[in-house]
Amino acid sequence: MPRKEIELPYRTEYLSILDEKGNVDAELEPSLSDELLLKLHRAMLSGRRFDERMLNLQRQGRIGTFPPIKGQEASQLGAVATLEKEDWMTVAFRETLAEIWRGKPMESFILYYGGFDEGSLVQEGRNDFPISIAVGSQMLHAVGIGMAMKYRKHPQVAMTFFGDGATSEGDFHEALNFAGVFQAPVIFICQNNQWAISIPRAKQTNALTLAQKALAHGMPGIQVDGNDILAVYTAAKEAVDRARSGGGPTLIECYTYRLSLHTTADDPTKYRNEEEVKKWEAKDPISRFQVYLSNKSLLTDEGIAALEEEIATEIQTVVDLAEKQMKNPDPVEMFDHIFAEMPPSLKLQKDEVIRNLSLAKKEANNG
Amino acid sequence: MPRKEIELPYRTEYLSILDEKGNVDAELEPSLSDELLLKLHRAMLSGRRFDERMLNLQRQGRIGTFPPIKGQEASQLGAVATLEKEDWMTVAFRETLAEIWRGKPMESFILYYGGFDEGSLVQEGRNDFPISIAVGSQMLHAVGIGMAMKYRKHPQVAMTFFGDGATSEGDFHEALNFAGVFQAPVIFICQNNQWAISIPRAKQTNALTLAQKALAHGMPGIQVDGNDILAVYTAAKEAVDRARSGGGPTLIECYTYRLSLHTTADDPTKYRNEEEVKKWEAKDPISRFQVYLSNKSLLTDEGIAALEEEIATEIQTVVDLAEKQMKNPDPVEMFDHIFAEMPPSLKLQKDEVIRNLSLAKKEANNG
Amino acid sequence: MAKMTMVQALNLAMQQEMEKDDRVIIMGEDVAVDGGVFRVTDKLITQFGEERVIDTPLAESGIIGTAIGMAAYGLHPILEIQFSGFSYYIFHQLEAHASRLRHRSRGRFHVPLVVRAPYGGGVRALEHHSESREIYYAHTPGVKMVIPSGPRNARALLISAIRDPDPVVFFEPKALYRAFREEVPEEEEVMEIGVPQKVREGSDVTIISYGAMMPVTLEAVEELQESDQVDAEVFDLLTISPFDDTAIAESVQKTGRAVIVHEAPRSFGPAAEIIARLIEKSFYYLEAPIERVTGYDIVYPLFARENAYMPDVERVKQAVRKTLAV
Amino acid sequence: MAKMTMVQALNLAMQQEMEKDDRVIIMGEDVAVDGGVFRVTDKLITQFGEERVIDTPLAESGIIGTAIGMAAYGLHPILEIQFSGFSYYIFHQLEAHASRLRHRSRGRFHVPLVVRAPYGGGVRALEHHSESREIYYAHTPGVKMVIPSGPRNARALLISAIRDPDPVVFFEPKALYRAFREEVPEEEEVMEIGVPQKVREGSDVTIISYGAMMPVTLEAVEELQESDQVDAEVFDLLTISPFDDTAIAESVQKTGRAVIVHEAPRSFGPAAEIIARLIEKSFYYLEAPIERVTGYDIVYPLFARENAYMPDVERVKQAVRKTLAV
Ligand SMILES: Cc1ncc(C[n+]2csc(CCOP(=O)(O)OP(=O)(O)O)c2C)c(N)n1
Ligand SMILES: Cc1ncc(C[n+]2csc(CCOP(=O)(O)OP(=O)(O)O)c2C)c(N)n1
Ligand SMILES: [Mg+2]
Ligand SMILES: [Mg+2]
Repeated sequence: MPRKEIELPYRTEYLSILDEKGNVDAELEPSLSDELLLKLHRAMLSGRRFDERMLNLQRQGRIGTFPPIKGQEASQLGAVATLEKEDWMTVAFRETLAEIWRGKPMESFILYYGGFDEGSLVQEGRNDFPISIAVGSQMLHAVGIGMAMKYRKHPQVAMTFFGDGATSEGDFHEALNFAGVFQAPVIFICQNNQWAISIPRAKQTNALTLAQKALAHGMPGIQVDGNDILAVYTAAKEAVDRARSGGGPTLIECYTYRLSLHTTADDPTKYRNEEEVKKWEAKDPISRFQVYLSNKSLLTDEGIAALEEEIATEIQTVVDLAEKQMKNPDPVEMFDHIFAEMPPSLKLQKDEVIRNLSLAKKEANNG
Repeated sequence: MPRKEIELPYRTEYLSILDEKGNVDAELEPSLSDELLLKLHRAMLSGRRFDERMLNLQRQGRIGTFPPIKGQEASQLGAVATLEKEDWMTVAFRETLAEIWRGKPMESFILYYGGFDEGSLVQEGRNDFPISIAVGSQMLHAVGIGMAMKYRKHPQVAMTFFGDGATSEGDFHEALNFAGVFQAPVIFICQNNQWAISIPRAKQTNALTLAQKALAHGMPGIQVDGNDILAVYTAAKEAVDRARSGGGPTLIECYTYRLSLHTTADDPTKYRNEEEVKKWEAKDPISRFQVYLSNKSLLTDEGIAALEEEIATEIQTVVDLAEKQMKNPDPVEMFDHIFAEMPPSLKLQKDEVIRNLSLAKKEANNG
Repeated sequence: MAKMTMVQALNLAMQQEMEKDDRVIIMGEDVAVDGGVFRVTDKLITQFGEERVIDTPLAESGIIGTAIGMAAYGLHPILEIQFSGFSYYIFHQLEAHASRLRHRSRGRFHVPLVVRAPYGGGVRALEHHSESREIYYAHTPGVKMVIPSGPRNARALLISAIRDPDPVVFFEPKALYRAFREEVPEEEEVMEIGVPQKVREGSDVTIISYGAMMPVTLEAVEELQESDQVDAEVFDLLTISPFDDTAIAESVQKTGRAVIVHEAPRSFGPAAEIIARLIEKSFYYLEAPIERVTGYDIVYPLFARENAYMPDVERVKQAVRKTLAV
Repeated sequence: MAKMTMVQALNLAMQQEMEKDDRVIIMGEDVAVDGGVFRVTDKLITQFGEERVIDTPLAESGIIGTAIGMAAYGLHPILEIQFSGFSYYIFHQLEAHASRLRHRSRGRFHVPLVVRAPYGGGVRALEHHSESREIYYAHTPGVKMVIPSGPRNARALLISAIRDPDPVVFFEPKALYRAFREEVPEEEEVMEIGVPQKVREGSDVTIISYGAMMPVTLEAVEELQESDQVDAEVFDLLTISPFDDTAIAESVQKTGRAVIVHEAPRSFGPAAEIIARLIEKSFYYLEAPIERVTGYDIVYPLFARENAYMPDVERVKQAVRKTLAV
């Protein structure tokens, strides 16, 4: 008949390997091939430049609202880099770089944010859900995918991305709880970029960390320096390996920062001060990774310059490609992909649109 | 750049004071007045007998579906006994005894489960929501009430009851999270009776305890022996005092057992074995409390017998009272209480019913 | 052929489909060990194991959210929501994902899931256990909304729903679960989703109904034939949305009069859409206003008053007489 | 009197009510410091502090659930759901509690809350940011569903909604947020919920619309007057549910023809109920089928195609001509 503390089987950990100056903790440093390191670097840089270009396109009115990822490159890439092609992924809407790494064509982002549904086509062979704008809703899908993998005895895992804000939605907890109960092979990657539009992390929850929310559902939780790609990779790899070998789900909180706007419709000066942003700019995930690679003699200033040029050309090609496809969409296609077979009542509505269009054309010709 | 465990500000505790044999941990024993102890005992006994009578009424077809509380008397009563009249409460549907303690007339349960909406009238002066059948939905209301109390600077608290199953609903977490963020004076009382219809606690979540779910939301969580009214009271009192003095919310898991059916529509032999029930019958909250009171010389066998008789008479009066009111309900009243003022479209529908009724009457008279 | 209740027929549909197709799984609260609170999934766990008949935590959004993932992965989950009154917990997932994933992925993924839920009143149930709110699903693009009315069509429609490549919400009128038995053929039988069935030929008036209102409607029709010599044509909607109104339109063009019967609240209810369609296609044939016999725009009362809420034979007869009186 | 946008007018309504009544509070995502993503609650935190203008965690069910508690306790919360496309997250709480607590407590508690949400299309927005699904709320007993169409009525209706003792879902057509300015009197002005407004007298046809379709409708009407000498009578529904159909019925009894215009998907949409009511009361006066000009039963397309989805002046004119052609 005591009063005593209950010993819980899981704890909440913190991990950092590469600090903001580029110093590495040799004991914790993962052994990644030079090839992978350089590939990651290229992807990060390209992701940053593409993001800048998208912002530009939006400002010029060539696409609509768009959510920049600046600052979160390591946080996304470190995680997806641990996946196999056959693994599955469900994302929120700020995982542009994660999606590109997984094979989503860059031009499709321009199409999508340019208002063309075509931009969210999921190509055959890519096992990733399209973006999910309803905050917190996509994690459950990954859990279901993980349960299906287990049922099929497939050796795959599902990874799911979401923000700090999303951890307040009930669906986040239902997802973790199902994953715990069914020991689904799922890796939950929280992109804690400190803000949910104007709501700072401290107002989102009274919990000290987001990682500790794993404790509510009987699974390990770890907070990592999200601007440290080595730490993100290490934690994700551990979680992916555990999930793949039947060890169940993990929650990883990537502690990072949204250096840019929530979306292009947002004005952060309304709610946060420039100093905080400055502080975080000093923790940039790319520059510290470049120091690390230079120290390893894998990268030179000239190398970076050449890469920048290559990337610029590539992005220009992508923009041209996309804009070519963004002319004169056929409105009638909006009736496609609602059902496998179009029901008669919908067919009537489609015919109405076709009739209207040809009427409009006739009038335009007459007028 | 380390890998280290994160120190969390809250821990998960366990508390038990009065064991199943009636032995008390003198160090932890709360000092309750004899009067209160006897009042609690009477309420528990009366709650048990009323429950049995309700089951009976249902079996005789005199009321409809009803959820028995047998086994959870201490778990409910220990908690509400710490409230002041002015405090507020929101419950699920298995808190019959908690509601009675708070002043809900016994006959109203018969009316309600007998199909009369009148039975869910909340009398003036009783600050409790009517029962909430949608699992997990009522905790948020208590949080809102707590937030309003804080806004009004009223020195009240809100207590909310829910089951083990309810902790899987997203709304449970949203409630805890809001309570944590706004430091609302709310006491979350989980009635972990080990079953959610046919789903055992172990299949509900992979967490070791339900109390630890508090950690996800930055608040203290404690698991108590729910069949030990002294432990429930002690934990609840601590939480109520903390909340009232601005210390924020607490989650209390009362570890108890549903000795009877989920509802009268349920057949537990489909999913649980009798041995488990037997084991828990030995832990009955009432018998151990009676031992405790006898040891304190507050109760004798004759005293109990007299009390039983008193209670039987009381319950019979209540049943008679209710059944008198359960004759010939006026159907037209179903249009009441939809809006403060009845809109014209609804008025038309009401008139339709009145017309139909008088037609039916006419036909009955003719026929 | 065996005489079966609707509960048994639904059970048979799932059992046969699961035998045939290992993509089909069942998930929900109390569906496995307990066999469902209405026993619709009774004993399926014995045959198919807990890998395919899954008791979930008590979290409806969790159930549909994971089912969406499973469905996209290639399974055909059948979810049970314990009562339709709790189906609102799945609504955001249904609307944002189940109904849109095909569209959003441009056909790469689709979501072949069935949401089964007991619905409707008349069984002396608790609050939230008697509502009819099929409109929420019927008005949602990308979702099919089906309601059977008897053991045989329940079985056939459920098989079609399970095989349907798109999400189907399948409401089971709990008042009919055990109300009567019907011959249900042993061999598989399907029924096209989206097509109302003419269940009685007639020439004086067209009556359209579905679910637990079908027996009420048919009883009223028989009585009217007897007492008033009214020869009614009766349709069972079966699919609330999307439904093909061709046959109904033809019927009303023949009879010139129509009555619609449903339990759902009247305003913005299913009858309104049927009326709108009839006006579209059959306006010039109509000889009287179309009548609605429906539930009311109120909170469903507890059972002491539910008979006054529910459309009954008398109200149907009254409406038919009214439309014929002009 | 000042010329205001709808955003300013809504802001003014809240500001004035909050000044007058300390029960009124605002809560939602980004409503306080940020002033709302559309700035509808801009600067209210400066005047009223964070106790009354509350930035919440990102959890819609949490927002309405706590607001229900507050409302029962005696406050008058105004919740902002950032976009109506995410209002499904509140649906189970709205249906099970906000709409029922008065009934369930037999009048002891009531829930005077307002759910504000930007809704509707035409603003080149992301997915889920353009839908019109007012039907879900309109079909729910115990809930009022209001949609203004201009700065002045938005301000007056919002004040009425805040004072209403029952839950009001208040959808704000975001296409009209800054589309035009209107004189809005400084002094308080209310408007009765539930009563459609006649906004144009006419004799040839009755057109019923609301929200962002009002300007489209009125433009079509002016053009038709000009080109076809059609004299249309126009109603602004303003309250979708419960609405009083008296004036509309009278109008159609005069004109004999009706057209209904809305953005929502057609099937089981608001127009269906209006048609059903017109058939009920005005059938014998109708000279032609009632026409519906609506959105389609599809997932709202991304903005490259939204013009083809949205009813426009051309489609309204066509429908009017069609109904007049017979
Ligand atoms: C269910 C839902 N509610 C509200 C919104 C509007 N909204 C879009 S993004 C966002 C903030 C998301 O914050 P977080 O999860 O931290 O992700 P981040 O934007 O920082 O990447 C909000 C409130 C939404 N899309 N979905
Ligand atoms: C949202 C919702 N889902 C499902 C149900 C059906 N149902 C009623 S009680 C219950 C189990 C509740 O379990 P628990 O929370 O442990 O409470 P207990 O019944 O044990 O008191 C279920 C699934 C419901 N009422 N509400
Ligand atoms: Mg964020
Ligand atoms: Mg329980």
